[in-house]
Amino acid sequence: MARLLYFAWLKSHTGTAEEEVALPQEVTTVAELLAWLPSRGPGYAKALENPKLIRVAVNQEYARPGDPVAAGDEIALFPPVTGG
Amino acid sequence: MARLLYFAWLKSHTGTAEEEVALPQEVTTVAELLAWLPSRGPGYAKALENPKLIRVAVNQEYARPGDPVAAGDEIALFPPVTGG
Amino acid sequence: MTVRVQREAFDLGRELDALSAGNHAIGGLASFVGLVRDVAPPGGEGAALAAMTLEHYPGMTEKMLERIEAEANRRWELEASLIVHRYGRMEPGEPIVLVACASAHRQAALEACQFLIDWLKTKAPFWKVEESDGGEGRWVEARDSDEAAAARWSEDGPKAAE
Amino acid sequence: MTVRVQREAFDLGRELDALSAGNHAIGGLASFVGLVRDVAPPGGEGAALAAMTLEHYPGMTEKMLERIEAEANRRWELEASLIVHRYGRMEPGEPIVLVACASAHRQAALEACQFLIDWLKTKAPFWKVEESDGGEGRWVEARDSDEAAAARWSEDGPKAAE
Repeated sequence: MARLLYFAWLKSHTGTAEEEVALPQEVTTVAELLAWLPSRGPGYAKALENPKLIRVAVNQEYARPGDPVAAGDEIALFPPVTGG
Repeated sequence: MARLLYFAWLKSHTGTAEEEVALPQEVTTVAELLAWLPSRGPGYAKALENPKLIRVAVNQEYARPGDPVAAGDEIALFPPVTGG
Repeated sequence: MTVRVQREAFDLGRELDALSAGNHAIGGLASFVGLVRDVAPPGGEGAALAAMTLEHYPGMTEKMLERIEAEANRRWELEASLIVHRYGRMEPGEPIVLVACASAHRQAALEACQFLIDWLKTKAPFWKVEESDGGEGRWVEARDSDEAAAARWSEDGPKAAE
Repeated sequence: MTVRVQREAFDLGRELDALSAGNHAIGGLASFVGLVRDVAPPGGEGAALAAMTLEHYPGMTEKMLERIEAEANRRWELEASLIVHRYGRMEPGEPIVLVACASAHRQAALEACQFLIDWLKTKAPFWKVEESDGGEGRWVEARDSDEAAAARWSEDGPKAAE
């Protein structure tokens, strides 16, 4: 199981802030995760419809498309940050 | 008469912070003032021995060598500023 | 070096006084405070802002702020540095964030302060949602100008932020 | 826009709070405080500094500071600005000068603040004399780096200061 976190408007679309998910075998990278998630339902498809607006952190570190994801990871999805 | 003011270490050399001086007829510019002042005594000569270190303000405005000076002016001589 | 992420407002004068207190090697103390404006930024069509709420990613926020601050201390010789960032609901006029840097020399303090706020704007996981008068919440979009400001500090030249 | 030249110390927090109070158009408040260091600058051979005294040119000081501040307000869109500069005797740890700028946007506030302190260092008629422990007073010499910092802001390129 991996722990998925959604922030800001992504959360409104997925309908959840946090969930435990069993990653399918074909999902081993950030890019593969982003390609798979929309298949989980229309809310996920909506949240991820513009991949340019999605940032990913794996275990609280910014991650690139090729970075690995695996069971046990904390994986956060969010839009570009707007703090400060 | 012109009012001459001396600041910082210039004052230590001239021995005065402020004086009223009758400008001789040949002194009509800042440069001419700086050329004439050393003739007023060894303290003045010492204060002005390195012209590169002297800044001049006429009536509280920074002045250049060619700027005019005249009776009634407040003329300040000081080293480069070191505030802040 | 101190980083704090908190819901409560902070006392600017007390924070700055504490930062420099007792360290007589400090010649310059630069600070920046970000405040909630009552005007929504471009896209909000100038509607008056009633309040905003900052969401953040607990855990990662602190980690990123600590890393940004450590980087500032690596690049400049600082005697002290501080980042305080709030989350939660805030009204116009309230302080959101404080960055402060103290150094023997003014240039280091000023540059490090600018660096911190520029990086924080693009790296720290905070998201703003704005409430307009009578309207509902609107998530603020990231600005290209913030990316550009942060890219200035990239040691291998401007590049896209992660 | 406010300029004050005074002998007394100032309360940093109170000054900054007053600058932004009630103006909800302010999104950023940048400030710089110069403090007395206990180490004499180059030339003083690192002797511990007991105190320093700032002499100034009453009348011209205020005039120059007001002009510098007006120039900052001409170059950047500021909601508020403040310069407080002390004169007289000060001991290590005491604040000498405060510059602060508030604007809708952080970049304007930060740049204007940097501009003010850079210009003030080369244009405002103040002179420092330092007392070392046991030694007598020594007039501080102007630094080329201050001239260079101010020249950055010259609108027709770097040039010698007047």
